[in-house]
Formats: sequence, C-alpha cells, structure tokens
Amino acid sequence: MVIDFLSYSLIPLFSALAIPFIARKNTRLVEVLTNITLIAGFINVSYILLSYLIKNDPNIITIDIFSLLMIFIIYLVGLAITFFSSNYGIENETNPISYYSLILIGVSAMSSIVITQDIFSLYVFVEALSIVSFALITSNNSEKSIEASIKYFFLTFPASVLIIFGISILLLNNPNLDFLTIKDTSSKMLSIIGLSIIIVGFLIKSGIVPFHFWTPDVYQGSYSPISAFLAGIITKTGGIYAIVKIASLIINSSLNYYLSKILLVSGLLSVIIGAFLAMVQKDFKRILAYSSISQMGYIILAAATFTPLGIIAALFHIINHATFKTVLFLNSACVEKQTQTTSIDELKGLEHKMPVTSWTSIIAMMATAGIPPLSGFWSKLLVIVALWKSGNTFYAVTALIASILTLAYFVNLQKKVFFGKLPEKFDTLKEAKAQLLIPVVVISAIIIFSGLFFNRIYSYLLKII
Amino acid sequence: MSMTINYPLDWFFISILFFIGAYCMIVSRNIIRLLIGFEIISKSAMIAIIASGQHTNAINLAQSLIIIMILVEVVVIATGLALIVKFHNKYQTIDIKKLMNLKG
Amino acid sequence: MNNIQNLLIIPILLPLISAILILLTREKTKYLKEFIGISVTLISLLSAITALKYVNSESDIIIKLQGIGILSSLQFKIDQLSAFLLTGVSLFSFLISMYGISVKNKGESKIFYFLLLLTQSQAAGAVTSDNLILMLFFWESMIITLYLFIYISGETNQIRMTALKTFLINGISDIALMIGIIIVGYITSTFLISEISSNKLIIAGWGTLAYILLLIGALTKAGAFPFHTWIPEAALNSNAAFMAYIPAAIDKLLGIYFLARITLHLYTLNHTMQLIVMSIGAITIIVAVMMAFVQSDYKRLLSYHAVSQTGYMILGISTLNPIGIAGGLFHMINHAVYKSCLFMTSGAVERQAQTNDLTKLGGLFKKMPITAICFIIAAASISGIAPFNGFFSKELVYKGTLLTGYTVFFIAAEIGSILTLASFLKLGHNVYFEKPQSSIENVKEAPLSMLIPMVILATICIVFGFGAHFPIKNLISPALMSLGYVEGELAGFHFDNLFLISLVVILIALSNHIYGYMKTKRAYKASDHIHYAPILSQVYHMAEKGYFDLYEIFRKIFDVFRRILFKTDRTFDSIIDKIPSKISNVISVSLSKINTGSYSLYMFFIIFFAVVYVIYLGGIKW
Amino acid sequence: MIIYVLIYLIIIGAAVLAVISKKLINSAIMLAVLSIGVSLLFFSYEAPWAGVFELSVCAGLITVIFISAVSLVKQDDEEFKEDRTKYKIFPLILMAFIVISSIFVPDYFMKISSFAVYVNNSNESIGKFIWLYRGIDIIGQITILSASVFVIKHIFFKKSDALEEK
Repeated sequence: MVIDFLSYSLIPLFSALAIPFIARKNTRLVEVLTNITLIAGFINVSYILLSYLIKNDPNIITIDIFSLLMIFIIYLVGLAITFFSSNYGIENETNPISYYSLILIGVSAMSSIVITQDIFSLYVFVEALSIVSFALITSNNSEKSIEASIKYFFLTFPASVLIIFGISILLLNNPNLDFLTIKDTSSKMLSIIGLSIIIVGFLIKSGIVPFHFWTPDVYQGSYSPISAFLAGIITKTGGIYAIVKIASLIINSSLNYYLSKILLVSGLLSVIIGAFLAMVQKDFKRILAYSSISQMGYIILAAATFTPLGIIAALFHIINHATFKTVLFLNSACVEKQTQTTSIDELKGLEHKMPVTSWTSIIAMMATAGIPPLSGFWSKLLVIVALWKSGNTFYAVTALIASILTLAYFVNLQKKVFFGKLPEKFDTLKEAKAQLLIPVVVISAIIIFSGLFFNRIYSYLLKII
Repeated sequence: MSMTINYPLDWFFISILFFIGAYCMIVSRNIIRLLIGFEIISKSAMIAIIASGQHTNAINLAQSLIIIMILVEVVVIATGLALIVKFHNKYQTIDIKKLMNLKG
Repeated sequence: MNNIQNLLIIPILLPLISAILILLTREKTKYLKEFIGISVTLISLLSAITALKYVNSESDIIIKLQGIGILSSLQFKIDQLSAFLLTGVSLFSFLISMYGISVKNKGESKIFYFLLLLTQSQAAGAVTSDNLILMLFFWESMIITLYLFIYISGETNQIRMTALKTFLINGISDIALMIGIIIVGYITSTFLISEISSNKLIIAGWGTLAYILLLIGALTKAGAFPFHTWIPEAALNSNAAFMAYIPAAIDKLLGIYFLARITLHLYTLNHTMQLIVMSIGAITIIVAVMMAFVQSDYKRLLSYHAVSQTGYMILGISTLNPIGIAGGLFHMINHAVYKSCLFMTSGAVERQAQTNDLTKLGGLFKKMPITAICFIIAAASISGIAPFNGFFSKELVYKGTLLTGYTVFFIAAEIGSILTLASFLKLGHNVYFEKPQSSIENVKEAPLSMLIPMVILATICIVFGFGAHFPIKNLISPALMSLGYVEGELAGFHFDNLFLISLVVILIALSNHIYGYMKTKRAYKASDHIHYAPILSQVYHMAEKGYFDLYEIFRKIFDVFRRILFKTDRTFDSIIDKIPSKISNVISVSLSKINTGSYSLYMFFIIFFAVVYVIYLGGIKW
Repeated sequence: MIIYVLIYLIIIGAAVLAVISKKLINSAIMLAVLSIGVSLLFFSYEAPWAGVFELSVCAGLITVIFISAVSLVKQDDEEFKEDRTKYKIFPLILMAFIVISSIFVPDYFMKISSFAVYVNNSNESIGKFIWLYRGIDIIGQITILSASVFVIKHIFFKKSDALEEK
C-alpha cells in the first residue's frame, strides 16, 4: 500500500458515508457534495501529474507513477460521470443519494485497487467494485437493466473463485501476498501457476474473448450514464488493470511462455471477434461494447509481451481507451435522452441537430480507430511496436490489419447515426444541454492534446518500469 | 506426514465440490439455485485457501484471509438475493430463461 | 538593398493576402472587391517597375527564404528578364482587374477577383523563382486557377467539359515538366537556375529527355501546336476577361519566358533540336492561322490567332541569334498587348451586342467607335502593318530566321502573315463595316471601365511601334544580356527588302479578301473560297471534328482503355470488395448467433474455457 | 485421516443434495449443512477463528437470508416447473467426474505440494496477524460493507417512494 495515496480512496469513501446524513432531502446538495469531492481529488492529482510533466524533474516526486496515472483517469471518468449524471435528470429515475454514494464508493474502490500492493486486497476491492457496479446498473429499474445486472452478477462473480484458487496456490511458496514478495518469487513455478489462474479470473472479469459473452449484454442493458462508467473505467480497473499489474510483476520470469501464448491468443481473438461482431450490430451501445472488447484485446496483446514497452503500451492504451469510451458512451446517453432510442436503424443525420455530440463522437471514434495524431494512434502504435520487438510478428501484423476493421465499423456507425439526411420525425430534435456536453468536450480535448503532446507523455511513461 | 497426503486429497474434494457448483450454475434455470451453486463453488475456494495454509504451516495467514472472504461472501450473497428479489418483483418469475432480451 | 528586397515581395505576397481577404468579403459589397483588385495590382505594377529600374541600373536581386532550414535553397532571383516579365504580368493584371468590372459572364465577382489576384501572385512567383522546384510550385498551382476561371463562367455541361479538358492538358504537361525538372536536378544535383546556367546542360542522354519534357511544359503553357486545343474551346465557353488575361497574356509570357530560360539559359542546343523547335514554331504558325482564317466566331477566331502568334515567338527564340531572340521576346510582349486588346474588344462587343457570332454582327463602327478604333490598331499590329509594334517584332523574327539560313521557315512565317491579315480584314470588315443586322440596332458604346484598358493597350501598340527603340532598349536588351547575348543594332525602322516584302504581303491579303468578298457578297464568307477549296475542305472538316486534336485522339484511345479498365476494375472490385464483405458478414452473423442471450450457454462457455485455460496454464509442461 | 474423509463426505453429500433437492427450502438447509461441514473442516485444520466465523456467518446468517428470500418468491417457485432430468442424472455424471478426477487431480497436486515452501508464522495470534499484515483489508471491509448498505438501499428503491417524498 502506498500510504501517500490513501487519501484518494478514503476521502470519497467518507464522503459517500456522509451523504445520507448531510443531504437527506436536498438532492442538489448530494450532487454538489459528490462533484466537489471528485473535483478536489481530480485537481489534486492533475496538479501532481502536470507539475511532473511540465517540470520533468525526476527529483520532485518519487512515487508510483503507474498508480498516479490510473488515479488520474479514475477521477477524470468518475468526475465526468457524476457531472453528467447531475444534469441528466437521474432524480426522476433513481435514488440520487444511493446513486451518488455508490459512485463515490466505486471511485474509492478503484483508487484502492490501483494503490494497493497486495493481491488479496486487490481481490477484496475488486469484489467491492463489482457489487457497486451491479447495483448501479439497475439504477433506472427497467427490465433491460435488471437483465444486464443479473447477467453481470452471475457471469462475473464465479471469476473471483478462480482468483482465490490462484491465491491459494500462491500461498504455497509465498510467506505473504505482497506484490514485492511475489515479484521476488516470480521465477518459481508455483507463483507462475497461481498468477496464471488469477489472470484467467481477471480475463473473465474484463470480458476478453472467449469470456466476453456478458459484456455486450451488460453494456447495452445498463442505465446509460452507468454504461459509460462501466465501459470507461470499471472493467478497466477491475479487470485489465490487474492483468497488466500482474504482467508487470513477472516481466523477468523465465517461465512466462505459456501465459504469454494464451494471453496473445485471447488478445488477438478479442481484437478480431470484437471487431467482426461490432459490424453487424443494430444498437449504438452494443457496437460500442463490442468495440470495447476489441480494444481491450490490444491491451492484452501488449501486456502479453511481458516487456517494459508492452506494459507501457498497455497502460497508455488503458488510459486512452477510458477516454474514448467515456466520450462515446456519454454521447450515446445524450442521443438516447434526446431521441429515446439507441437503434441505429432509427437514427440518421443527427449531425444537423446535435453537432457537438456528433463531432466529439467522431473525434473519439477516430482516436479509437487509431487515426494520427490523436492519442489512440500512439497507443496502438506502441502496442504494435511492442509486439514486433518482442518477436511476435504474426500478432503484430494481424493486430495492425484488424485495426482496419475498427475503422470499418466506426465508419458504418458514423454514417448511419450522424451523417445522412435527417428523418422528418427528428425535425424538433435539439442538442443536449450544455452541461451534458462539458464532460465530453473536455475529454475530447484531452484526447487531442495527449495525441499532440505524445512525446512529453512518452518520456513520462518510460519512467514507469 | 499426513500433511503431504492431505493436500492432494483436499484438492480432490475441492475439484468435486467445484464441479457440483459449476454444474448447478450451468444447468439450473431457477435463479435461486444459481446462487446456491455459486455458494458451493465459493466454499470450495475457501477450502483451497485453508488447505494451502495448513500445508505450508501458515494457518494464521489463511485464517485471516478466510475471515475477510466470509465477509465478502455474505455481502455478495445478500446483495445477490436482493437483486433476485427485485428481478422477481419485476418479472413475477424466477426463471433465468426469461432473460433473453439482450442478444446478438 | 534590404528595402528593395522587401519591396519585391509585394507582387507575390500582397496579391496572395488580398486574394484571401477578398474571399472574406461579401458578394453584395459594391466595388470593394474591384477596388482591392485594382489597387493591389497597381501597387504590384509600381513595385515591378521599381524592380525593373533597379535591376537594369544596379544588379540582380536575390531573395532567400532564410532561417527555414531545409527551405533555404528556395530562393527568388530577379534578373533583367524576370523583371521584364514581372512588369508585364503586373501590367496585365492591373488592366484586366479594371476591365473585369463590367464583364457580365465572369461568375461571382468575388471569386473572379480572388482568382485574378491569385494568378497574379502565382505568375509573379513563377517568373521570379530561381529554384526550379519553387517555380514548379507556382506553375502547377496555376492550373487550379485556370480550371476555376473557366468553371465559373457558366453552368452548362459544355463549360465543365472545357474546364476539364484544360485541366487535363495542362496537368499532363505539368507532370511532364515535373519529371523534366527532376531529371535536371538529378543530372546537375541542383535546382537553382543560376547555378545550372553557369554550367549549361547539353542535349545528350538524359539531358535530351529532360529538355523535351521541359519543352512540352513550356509549349503547353504558351499554347503551341499540338497542345493548343483547349484555347479555342475556352474561347467559346468562357468570358472575354479570362481570355484577355490568361491565354492572351499571362500564359504567353510564362510559356515563352520558360522556353527562353531552358533554351538559352539552361541548355546549349544542338542543331537537330534547334530544327525541331523551329519546325514546331513554323507548324504552329501555319496550322493555327489556317484554322483561324475560317472561323465565324469573334473570340474563337482570336483564340486561333493567339496560338498562331506563339509560333513566331518560338521561331524567334529558337533561331538562337540575338536578333531572332530579341524578336521573339519583343513579339511576346507585343502579342500580349494587342491580343489582350483584341479580346477586350470582343468582350465589349459581346457585352453590348449579346453575341460574338460573325453572322449576326455588323456595322458597329458608328455605334462603338472607340472600340472599333482600338480594334483597328490592334489588328494592324497583329497583321504586321508598318508603324505598329507587331511589325517591328515580326521584322526581327524574320531577320533572325533568315540569319539561320533556313528560308523555308521564313516563307512559312510570311504565309502566316498573309493569312493573319486576311482573316483580320474579314473580321474587321464584317463586325465594324458590314451593314448592320436588325437584332443589334440599339447597341451603344462600351462602358468606361472597358474602354480605358483598351485605349491604354492600343496606345502601347502605337508607342511600341513608333518608338520601338524605347522598349527594345529598356526591356529587351537587358533581358538579352541576362541571357548571355549581346545585341547588335536592333531598334529602328529600316527601309530594306523586308519592308517591301511586307508591302507585298499586305497586297496579297487585300486582294484575297476582295476576291472572297466579291464572290460571296458577305464579309464573313470572304474566306469561303479557301475553306471549301477541293482538298482543304476535307482537311478543315476533319480538323473541326477534332481528328488532329491530340487530346481528342488520346481521349478516344483512352476511352477503349477506360472501358477495359472499368470492366477489370468491376471484376476486381467484386473480388476484393464483395467477397471479403460477404465473408466478414457471414463470420459476424454466425458469431453473433452464439450470443443468444441465454445465461446458461454463456455460463457453460465461460466455465468451459476457464477450465481449458487453467488446465493449459497449470499443465505439467512447466 | 478418516475424520477428514468423513467431513468431506458430509460436505459433498450436502452439496449434491442442495443441488438436486426439489424444494428450494431444502436446498437452503442443505447449504447450512454444507457450511457446518466446512466449519468442522476448519476446526480440524486448527483454524478455529475461521471455523467460528464460518459457523456463525455462513451457516447462520446466510441461511437466514436465503430462507427469507426463498419465502418471498415461494409462490412462483411452486408454479415454476423445471425439467428435472438434469438433476436426476446428476449423480451419474458426478460419479464419472469423480473417477476421472481421481486419476489426474491427486497426482497433479502431489507434484505441486512437493514444490511448496514451508513457512512458520503461526506463532503470532490471529488478531495481531490481521492487524499487522492485513490492515489494508480493513479498509476493504469498510468499503464493501458500506457498499452493501447502499446497494440494498439502491436496489429496493421505488420510484413511487421518491414521488411521495416530494
């Protein structure tokens, strides 16, 4: 545990506990309190990050940069979700007190996940996060959301059993479950077996092919702002992050060959199958869900190289992907709110009426597809370079070709939803409220800037390992 | 001496228990029975922890983990049952096959 | 020195910036665009004249784009030739921007002035660049303005096709030019004109190919045979301001400038190549003038003459002796002056009488006297009648040609002169003196904004004629010096054999016209006896159908290729496009069928694959 | 040795019965029996704290929650007719699995256990152990408990309640 960062997880937790007492009647106060908590944390972490980025002096801070970046993105997405929700009119559909408390607890649990240095604690916080998220999914009490929630519950909780099995194997040759201890014993067979089983558990939790079945159903069915929260950060922190973290522990192990192979295969399958499935979907959110699977495949591919560059690429793609997916899902929520549908057969020509939504979506889509100079291009480039340098040329080439598929389904989505002629029934359509657009605009700006100033960020990322 | 024999035996029973739970989670249509299956495989995981701890003479570490796991499990089961009750109130059924609207 | 350099950026940068400014104005503003256009081109003209004076009296001006690293070799250099061209370009931009105020079918005037200023900037850049790549940049960007100039003239399909044809011909020749420049750069390992000229290339090996490619670029820009075919079509399908500006003036200036540069400055020509270029000149004169003679449209007739006169310039440049070159360059500026003037008169007539068709025009001398007088002066100039400027430049070309010893080219040039005069007799007679048609009885004189440029140009015709030593001393001789030639006694009126020959030419043309007129009683049919002569009528017919048009020939050949390629493309397309999309669709649909939404199936897959993974990873293979 | 096997047999038997019994209420009771068996196992492995927790929380609390939940959905459970063949053939499948796993699993884990490293840290008391080594999990427990409170509140929130409050 990095004690320095403990406040990032404790403050939202106490804030969540305080909400029911402070704001029993006034829902506005709940929103204000939640947003203030997250803004404070966000400003704090951005200040540390930016001072580090700008001054670029290694002596300023000697902390865990890996965790700091993850905390930054957790607070960014969390803040975007709460800010969005507070203008989305959630009080008509759900209980704002428990809603915001759960989001804060989720942020707290995620922060704990990224700052903890113990694999069992990781498990505990991941369980807490899962509980929070399945409750949040059902926020609007619709039949779809309950179906999504039940599928999420029954299909991902068994994965924690695999994690425990892995921990029990780890116990055989580790006096405790500290990451440093595990790193020391990472050249031993039992550690690798245990960690491999844990990784399988996290593969299920993050919805990598062939464990991807729950992902699209859950993302499609859940309450719209929560879809963004889930796809944007929860499955990243609760699944992929753990895999990358474990991969970073066993970089130097000589026994990671089989693990590497199976992760490469899973990653590549995710990239390809996710993209193929995204092409035939009829629902906006479902396309995004499959795209999410596809993109997480790239992260897994990068992590599977077990090289420092691969870990950097994976981390950078996690962060970038969190930004794209948050923008896209929040935009889909805006579209759903304005048009009452997410079926792409009914939507057309929204560009004319919802320009900001349309253009931020296009930026995020282009970034996802890896169009230079947006941030997604660089992280995909890093992934492919890492694959190539580690000798997995076949996977590098296939991943490169598969990114064309990404472009294919996003072009299709853009064409169907945003471009074309506006149907008559949308004549009275309006752009979403300005407050709903602020988060997506800000995150789109971050996408563009992190692409433009990639050289700075890259030198920063290099210090992780 | 019994330790070296115990550990494989433990895992033999753990695997059986896991199989029972997994079978239940796959075949059952009754949503409460799914939770029962989940409970069974969770138990198998707990036994795995305690067996490892006992095998390496680190039983206190294993115990401390088990205590936390039990708490987590209670919370998961309780919230899961709450979700099931909500599902039941909405759909007036406990058949998981009714949940096939999201697909493709 | 620095001040001079800054001043000389004006003809390039100022029009560019103002062009963009004009785009920002509203179409509705009254005379704002026109005012910007006129004032900017006037400033450019003044600074060009300053440059000319400076260059003639002091030294060359070199402007380097410093501090831009890789771009540092992109330099502008203004020597006497460039300064001369720069002055010419700026002069015509200024006159046309004034003339353009009253032209009707020029499209949105905002776009018109935008293109005009852009062209001024590009042309000024092209003539002053010392780096071939930089020149190529300005040169090639001109095809876009050229295309747009024609495109904005109207919305008919004909205009679009003409614009496309223009674009393709110029584009292909620009590609040839580009390849030529690349080869030159490859041979000499520099792109600087000043460096290449200090160690001239010779016609051998790759150098030959490069010269031919550069020649194609230069000749296409100048509008010589056989790359001229877009000009007559553009004459029918665009406005008079454009015709007076680009094909009549700017293109001639640039094309001949570049021809002079490559022929005299970059290369030492051998005898064969000289003959080839001279032949091109002679053929251009004859073919185009033959076509011009039988036209029955004002602008189209002029446009063929614009091609024909190019032949004289090419002939003059390719004589490779100072007198011929001086004639070529002098003819270039003279031609720009009188042909611009002629196109302006055609524009004035078109504006006032609503037509350019010779069969419908007649008797305009009384109704548009100033226009008519300008026309007569310019027509006399182009026909080479004594004291006007065309006479002197043609004399110089003839002299130069005779000095080379090839009398055949001289004869060709003289035949060209005869037919030129004959066709202008026909044109002038028909438009201004024939009895008026009923449809144009209410015609009035053209507006002032049209008359002023015409009068200026007609005055220049006279001034350059009577005082021919003035332009030769101030413009042509310095240019010759910068090209490395020392002139002999050029200026002045010589009462020698050539003058007598020109009198003979006038007599033949006059008698031909009178013969034709007496035969048909209509001025516009005065050429019929040649048009419908036994063999010639067949040739003319084929020419009108485009059998001799390279573009049309290639278009027909390419049409076959196009069909074949289209079929192949469709086939490949279906292979490449449809089959993968079918396959991917099949894959996607079958994959998505697995996602039935059934929890049990999902759970089975997840547990099954988890067990497989765990067995694989925890297997005994470690 | 024999006592372990007996306890395991109780556990396995209770698990099978929990799966195949027709009534949910019986399943819930069998789950309690299973938990009791597991806690007995913990006691016999000299893990009394874990055993006590297992007995009180899993056998007690969870069973109570289960039974109350089952009684809430009782009516639909009785109406709900499921194809019971898959439960009837389950013992056979289980036998087959036991045979297969008895061939591979003990061998594999025998090999695994030979790589184990013996650590002796059982001297310290369990309370001290939790506090010293697993202190961070206390935060985890606080998080998960507070999460559960809000989750229950969130799940049982009805829109009509909110409207009444307003």
